[in-house]
Amino acid sequence: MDFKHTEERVMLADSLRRTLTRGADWAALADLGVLGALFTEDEGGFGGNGFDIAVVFEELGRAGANAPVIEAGLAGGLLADCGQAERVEAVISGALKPALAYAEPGLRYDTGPITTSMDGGTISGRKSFVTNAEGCDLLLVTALDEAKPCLFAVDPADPGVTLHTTPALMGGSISEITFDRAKAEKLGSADTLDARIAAATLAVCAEALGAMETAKAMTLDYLRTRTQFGRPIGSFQALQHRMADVAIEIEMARSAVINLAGHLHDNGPTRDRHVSATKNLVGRTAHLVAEEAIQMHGGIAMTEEYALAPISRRLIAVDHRFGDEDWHLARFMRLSA
Amino acid sequence: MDFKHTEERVMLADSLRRTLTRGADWAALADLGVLGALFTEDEGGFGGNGFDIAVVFEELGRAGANAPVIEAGLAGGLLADCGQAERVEAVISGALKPALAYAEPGLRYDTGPITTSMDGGTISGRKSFVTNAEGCDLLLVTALDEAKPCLFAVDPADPGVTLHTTPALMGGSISEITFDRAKAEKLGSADTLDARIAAATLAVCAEALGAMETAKAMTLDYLRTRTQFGRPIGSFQALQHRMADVAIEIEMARSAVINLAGHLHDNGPTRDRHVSATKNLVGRTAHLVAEEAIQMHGGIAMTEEYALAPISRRLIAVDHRFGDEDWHLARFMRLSA
Amino acid sequence: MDLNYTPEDTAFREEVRDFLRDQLPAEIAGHVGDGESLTKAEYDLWHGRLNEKGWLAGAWPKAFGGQEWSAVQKHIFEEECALAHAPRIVPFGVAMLAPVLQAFGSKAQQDYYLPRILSGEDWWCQGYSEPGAGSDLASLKTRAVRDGDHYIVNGQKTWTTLGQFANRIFCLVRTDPDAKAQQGISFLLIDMDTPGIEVRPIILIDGVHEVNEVWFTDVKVPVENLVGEENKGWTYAKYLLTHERTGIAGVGFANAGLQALKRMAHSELQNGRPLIEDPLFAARLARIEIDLMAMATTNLRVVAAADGGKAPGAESSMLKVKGSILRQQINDLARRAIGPWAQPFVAEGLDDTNLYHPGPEYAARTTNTYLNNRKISIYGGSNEVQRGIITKAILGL
Amino acid sequence: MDLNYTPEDTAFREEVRDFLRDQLPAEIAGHVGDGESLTKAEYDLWHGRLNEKGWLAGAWPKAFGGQEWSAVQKHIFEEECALAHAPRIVPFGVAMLAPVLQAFGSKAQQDYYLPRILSGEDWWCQGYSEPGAGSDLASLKTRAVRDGDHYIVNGQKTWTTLGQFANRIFCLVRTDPDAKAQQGISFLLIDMDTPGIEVRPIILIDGVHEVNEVWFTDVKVPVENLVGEENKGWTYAKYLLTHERTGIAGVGFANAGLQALKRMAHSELQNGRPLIEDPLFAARLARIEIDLMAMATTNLRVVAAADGGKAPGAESSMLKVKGSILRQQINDLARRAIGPWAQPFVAEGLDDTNLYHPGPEYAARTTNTYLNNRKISIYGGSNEVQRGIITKAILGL
Repeated sequence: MDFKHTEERVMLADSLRRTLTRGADWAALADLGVLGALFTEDEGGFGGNGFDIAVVFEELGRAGANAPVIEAGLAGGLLADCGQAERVEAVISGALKPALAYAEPGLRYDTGPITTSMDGGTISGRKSFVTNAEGCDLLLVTALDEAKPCLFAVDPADPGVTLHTTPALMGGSISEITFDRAKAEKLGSADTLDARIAAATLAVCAEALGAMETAKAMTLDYLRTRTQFGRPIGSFQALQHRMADVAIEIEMARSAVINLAGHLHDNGPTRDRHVSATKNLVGRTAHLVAEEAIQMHGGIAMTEEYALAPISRRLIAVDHRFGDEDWHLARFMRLSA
Repeated sequence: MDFKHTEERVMLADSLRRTLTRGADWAALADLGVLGALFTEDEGGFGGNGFDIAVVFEELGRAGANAPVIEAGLAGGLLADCGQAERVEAVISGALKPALAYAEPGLRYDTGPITTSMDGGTISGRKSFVTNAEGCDLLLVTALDEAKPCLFAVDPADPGVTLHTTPALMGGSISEITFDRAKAEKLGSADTLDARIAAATLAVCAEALGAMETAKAMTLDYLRTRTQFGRPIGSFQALQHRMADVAIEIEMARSAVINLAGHLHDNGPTRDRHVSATKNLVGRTAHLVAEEAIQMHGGIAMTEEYALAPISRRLIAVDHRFGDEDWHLARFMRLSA
Repeated sequence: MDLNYTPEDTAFREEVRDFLRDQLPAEIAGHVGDGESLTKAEYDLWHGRLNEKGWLAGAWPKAFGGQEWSAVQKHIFEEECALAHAPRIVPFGVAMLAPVLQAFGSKAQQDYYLPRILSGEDWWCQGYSEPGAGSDLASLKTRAVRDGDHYIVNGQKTWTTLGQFANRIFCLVRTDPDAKAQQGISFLLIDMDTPGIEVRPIILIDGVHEVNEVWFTDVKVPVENLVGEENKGWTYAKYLLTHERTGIAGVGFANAGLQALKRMAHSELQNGRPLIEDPLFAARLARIEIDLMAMATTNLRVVAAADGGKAPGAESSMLKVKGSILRQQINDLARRAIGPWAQPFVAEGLDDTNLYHPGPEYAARTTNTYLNNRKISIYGGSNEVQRGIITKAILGL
Repeated sequence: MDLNYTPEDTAFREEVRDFLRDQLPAEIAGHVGDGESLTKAEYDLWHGRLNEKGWLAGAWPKAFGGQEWSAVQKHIFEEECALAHAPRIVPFGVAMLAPVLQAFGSKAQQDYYLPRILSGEDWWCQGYSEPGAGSDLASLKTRAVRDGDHYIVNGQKTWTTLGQFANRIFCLVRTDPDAKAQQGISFLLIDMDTPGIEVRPIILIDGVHEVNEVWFTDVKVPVENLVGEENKGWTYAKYLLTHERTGIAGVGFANAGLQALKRMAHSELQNGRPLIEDPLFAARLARIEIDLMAMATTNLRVVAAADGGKAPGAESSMLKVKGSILRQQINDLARRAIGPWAQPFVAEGLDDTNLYHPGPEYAARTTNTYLNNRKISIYGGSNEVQRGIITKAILGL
């Protein structure tokens, strides 16, 4: 048993943290190895383990970074599963930004049954909640081919593709996409979608952990420096004890992320039981941390100008990505039965 | 709209409170009109309204009284429903202490389907959770007569009646009773059981409200007088804010009791929706108040010698009488659909 | 004890309902229901229709043109307005300044300002809070120095709600810098057009421009704009803060929110079934509904006591805490109800290029409302301050 | 990062399991599992079997007859013992006094007392708490006045767990009444047979005689029973309080409790179906299980850090708070699980005439355990005190 990260991961985290403080573009992230860390050596990367993902995303979350790294891992991972080595190499080098369109309206957090389908080399249907599709180079789309969910590559510039894009609560963008006989290249089956979503869920949880650490640090700083009724507000015991509880819950969330990272490569049901346990706990904690950080700050935390605003939104958004607290609790119950 | 009790009720509550402080036996309670207040004029009493019940039981709960008044109302009410005017009169005068045996093992909080049944003037079966059967003068028993639940009067001294009695968490006694061809007098149908249990549930909730007020008063007193680290512990803000929350929740519980009292005589589904809303909320609140009272007191509240002990137990027991928090939540959901 | 309304109150409720049905424009109700910001024109229209009916200031004394509504009537009016998604009456003139003027203002002030509040000629905003002061109002720093027939005001106010629509602001200012804390504060009426006043928008976390900073640089205010006596402003401010607090629980908003939430939970599908059938979601909803039933009665108890002549004290604080938490829980559950549709974040103040939310209509501003209503446990004395008040009342420490 | 145990640790776990299977009497495990009080003879038997194996004091240094277990080994041992319903090793001699003697005691004290702890000849109890002191240990009043070769001890200790079984007590006493707070306190070893000592039972809310008051009236204690230096007792007490706190979360107990709870939820029927199928109940259970999975890992992180040489600080307090809350939630859910069977309240200390609980066996002491375990958020530094420690560590205020 060992709860220390390898030296390589510590180094990656450290340099990532330093770089993100200065602001890093996509090429800089690729250069740092952020993208390579998401893939195994077999896939052309140098990581791909649950703890690689946890380390990278905790730092991205801490910095409040909005780069489409989750999408690179999720769509890139599926490309790897389909043997698209060249495209994976391009993803890792930063040359190819992919996005994944798998969700459909009316399914809520479920991944199926989908209705988008392939017919004669084109796909038609509607996809929902596609994160960071705007500006991507390649759309990976799930669609039915003879009633079986498969993966297709679609050029986002194809005339059959229509995006309606808005800002996303967690930062970045989110699109509804209509495919109307869009030209599609079939890559293979979508059988590994659940495994890749498990990894992406870990990424969201680790990112949330980093964001919670930032919210905690900002709140502590505020409690120490802001005075009211002639005293720092952090000297008020009622706030102290609530802050202590927040700190405890964040430690538990850290352990939950570790649990999932350590079980990411277990068999499907064991893995998904951990996915749901961790996502449920992290969702609850992110919600608590956001609300308590806002309340303990008071008015200033309600303003867009103060740096906590996007972090609070991201912490609330956590619960809406890849299944919320209740969805995962229900799944955990099924998988524990 | 009027949230003031009638003068008669205020007087009854006042004299009851004074008498209970000195300690009151059964005859004294009857003399005070406590038992008469549970019955309508038609039934031979002078009350029977939800607010009569609420006023009486809040005082009994405040004083931590253990007299079998709920049983008198519950069994006595069923006697009234069956036209047993003489027996009701005896109940009101304090001459007859009845108990009701309706629950059966394995049914949890449900009242049926029961298996105890009548055959040739005797009943056989097993009844559970019969409160204050020990020392009662008359057992009212639900049993099947030609597959229909009916009410029977049984002499507790009948050789076919075996009690296994233990102390009850809420105070008083609780018995498992075996009926083995016990002689039984059929009184009528058990159709009004639900209505009478609704009234008894109001009684338990009002009693809990009184007990919460006592727990609150004791805790406030302790917070004011007990010093630690050189200050009254009530000067610690973390405890103050928790106590404020406790006070808020008790006010909400008071309103919930008022809601139920005001809707006790509505039609079945409306009445039971209020029964379940109130019992759910009061159960939650009683639990909160007991746990916070103990925690804020610290060690002394863990001892039997300190007067909070039976009150804490009673507050926890509330959740186990006539259906717990979840049972009532589920029923509320069904009745709201 | 009687949980039923009197026939008179019931008739009044019917009258309110009829009025709302006839007079409330559907478009405005739609905006309110969806949690959208209203324009000044929309507010003015609604205030005007209420004023025609004599209901803009129903709680005012008849001598000033009001109806002298009882607390119960006021409650009924607010409850029905909330359920019908009528705009909230902007309170700064009608419900906040007016009672102060009626109690402490000069005859001239009353005669001039009160009719202009009713007519909509004046839109007032509130200059209480200052940056760095938060719930600690007594620490305010904005200075007013007497200079002949004028005060010269310098300083900064913040959290000025709808200040962008206002032509007047009532301010707490410090007139005696040597007096401590609550002493030495005065209550001034200031014309927003006076040179030296600058209003700067504050964009909130949900992207809405709802509050403002108001900066004062050598602003000349005529001395006749002082309300009551100099250095007695704290008395008037406290009066204002404790006046008409029976609506503080927001029961009407909570009820309207719960109704909307139930509609969402019937529309949203999970595994092809309405979300309301999901036991975990239904349990969350039921618990809130049960709590709301109890809070509504607690609120009515306080309302009835107010009509019985009892000024609500710690009870207001209890209603503020519980009311804000319940409303926030309803907003939070609405966010859960819309599921992944909470992700598209369309915020006018942040990105005005793209205001169309792609989800169902009820989802469009659900997350924004959730975010925006985090304020209700912060403003008007945070819940922490309220718990302190409750503690004092029950603990006597 | 590696969540797996080393092969050595896994082998050790197997050895512990084998030992428990062979040596733990089923009757004792039954009593522990049902939450019943154990007799002194049962404790002595179990301590004896552990001592034979060398495991009564596995964490002691080898020089004193221990195994120098790593924190991980100690954790494995405690986890397996809890799951097997082995009695908790009574900590006062083995885990509390012994480390103090090993660090600060004289050679004579070590040679005399340590073997007697292992052999069971001495049963120690703890004389720290005093009435009116609670979590504020430094305010203690029991006086020890030097008189020739003796101290004369007067005062009162309370919450003395299993003091009724003890023949010795280690005490914090005030030797310098003029020194303030933590100064002037000494650490004394006292023979319970000394004249002037009286032990009075305290019956707890669940009806159990588990703790005691210990009264000292002119009790003569030889000066050689002083541990370390006079007036330095606070240093030793603090050492004791921070020593070996990795077990503080009670993960083993929580796991055992959760297993028992699941069995109950499979046995209890609701509407003819196992209770575990009730979605509200199942959701409560699942949330606790998820929390416990995270707490177990948090605990292991602290354990592993301890083996890496890092003394746990605020982490212990976090584990104490979260661990106590989770265990109490499990006890609370067990109470819910048994439903109406929580009503018969059979309590040995309150009514010894009628000790048979009429419900299923697992229900017999469920409510008593719920009540009894309210103590775990109070004793050993209440959760409020722990939150204060965490605040200091993170806020630096």
